[in-house]
Amino acid sequence: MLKILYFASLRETLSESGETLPLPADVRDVAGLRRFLAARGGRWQCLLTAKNLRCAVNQEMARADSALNAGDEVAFFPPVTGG
Amino acid sequence: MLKILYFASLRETLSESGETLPLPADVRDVAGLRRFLAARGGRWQCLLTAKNLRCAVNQEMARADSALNAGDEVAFFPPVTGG
Amino acid sequence: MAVRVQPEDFDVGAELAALRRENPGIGAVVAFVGLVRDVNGAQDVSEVSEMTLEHYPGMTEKAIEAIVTEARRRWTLIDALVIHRVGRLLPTDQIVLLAVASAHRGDAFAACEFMIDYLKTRAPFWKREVTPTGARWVDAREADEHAAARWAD
Amino acid sequence: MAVRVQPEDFDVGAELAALRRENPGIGAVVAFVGLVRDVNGAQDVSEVSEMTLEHYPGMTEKAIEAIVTEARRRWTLIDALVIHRVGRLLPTDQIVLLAVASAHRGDAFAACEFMIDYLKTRAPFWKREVTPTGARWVDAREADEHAAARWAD
Repeated sequence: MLKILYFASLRETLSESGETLPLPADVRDVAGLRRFLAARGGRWQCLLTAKNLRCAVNQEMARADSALNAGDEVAFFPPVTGG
Repeated sequence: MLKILYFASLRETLSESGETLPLPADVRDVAGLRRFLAARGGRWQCLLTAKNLRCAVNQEMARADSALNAGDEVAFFPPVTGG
Repeated sequence: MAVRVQPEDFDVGAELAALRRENPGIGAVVAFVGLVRDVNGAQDVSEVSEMTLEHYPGMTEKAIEAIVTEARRRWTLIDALVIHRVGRLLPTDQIVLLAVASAHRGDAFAACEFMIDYLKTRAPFWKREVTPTGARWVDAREADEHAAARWAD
Repeated sequence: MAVRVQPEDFDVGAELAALRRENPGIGAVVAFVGLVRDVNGAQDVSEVSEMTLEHYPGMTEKAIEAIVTEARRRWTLIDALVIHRVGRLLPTDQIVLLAVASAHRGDAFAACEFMIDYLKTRAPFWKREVTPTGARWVDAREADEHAAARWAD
């Protein structure tokens, strides 16, 4: 299973704070998961179109080619604005 | 008259915290006053020999060629070590 | 070294006293306090009446701890503290406290500025402001990216 | 803008709160606290048991005010505070507090570090330390001259 989290404006756009789903068979990395989620259509297309979307895997900043494995926690969010 | 002040290690070396004296006729600047005071001999020679001796005139940092006039407040001291 | 993420306010004087803990090797403490301004800096000059800070529990603490660890690798520090608030905040409220204790001031200044620059771009917090024209998520500032980039090895 | 030279200790939390005075334009406060270390940095590693800070009354305040004025000329500041103690001090005692409030943190960090670097080389204070081998005046540190020289126009 994959645990997926959405934060801030992305969470609002999707009306979802997160979900759990089986690792899709053809998803090997972060870019693959983004394509998989965007393929749901509608508001989910923002996973591909959102500018500067950031991703963390297991609470570490990740890149498009970061590998995904069953059991991972994946988070998508806009650029951070703390401090 | 000149008001002269001595601070920190210089005050201890001279055993004087300050003095008031008429502006000597041949003293026109800070360097001249240093020579005048050092000419007293003994411990006063440190006015010429002390390393990095600093001087302020009327509470502003001064240089060897800063002019002196009657009524000035002149201070001699080692490099500062506050903070 | 302490990292805290909390909705509660903090007492800067008490936190700095605890950081120093009467350690006679400490010659310098540098502290940064970030505060909520009533003016929106990113997009326009409309008044901000309140703000909500969202974060990613778990990752936030890990990210800040990594920033503190990196600061300790780069400079000679005796102790460091980061407190970051989350939840609802009003103008003049304290958002964040970073404090660094060291023997000499150069280390404390550099480490403190490094930590806030990195925190601004690497710790998962998001600000949502309420203004007279409605609520909106604050855009990331390019100036913050530039500030963080200064420290690249 | 306040400059105080005093034998009394100061309360950092209360001073920073007074500096901010609920001004909603302030986004950043940077503070530096200098403390008495028990180790002599200049000449050797003998223990310091106490210290006396002498100053030049009148000129000290003027010199610090000139430093604050110069900082306000160079950076966009909302307020600044300098408190420097004089007289007898013990290890872990607070010596000096510099605090700067501004809209953005870059100004506050730069101004605060500038002010302490200049104060260390331009304000007439002199430290006399008591160690097991006797009392002695602290030598000026070359590192402080270098730190101040960084800010030359």
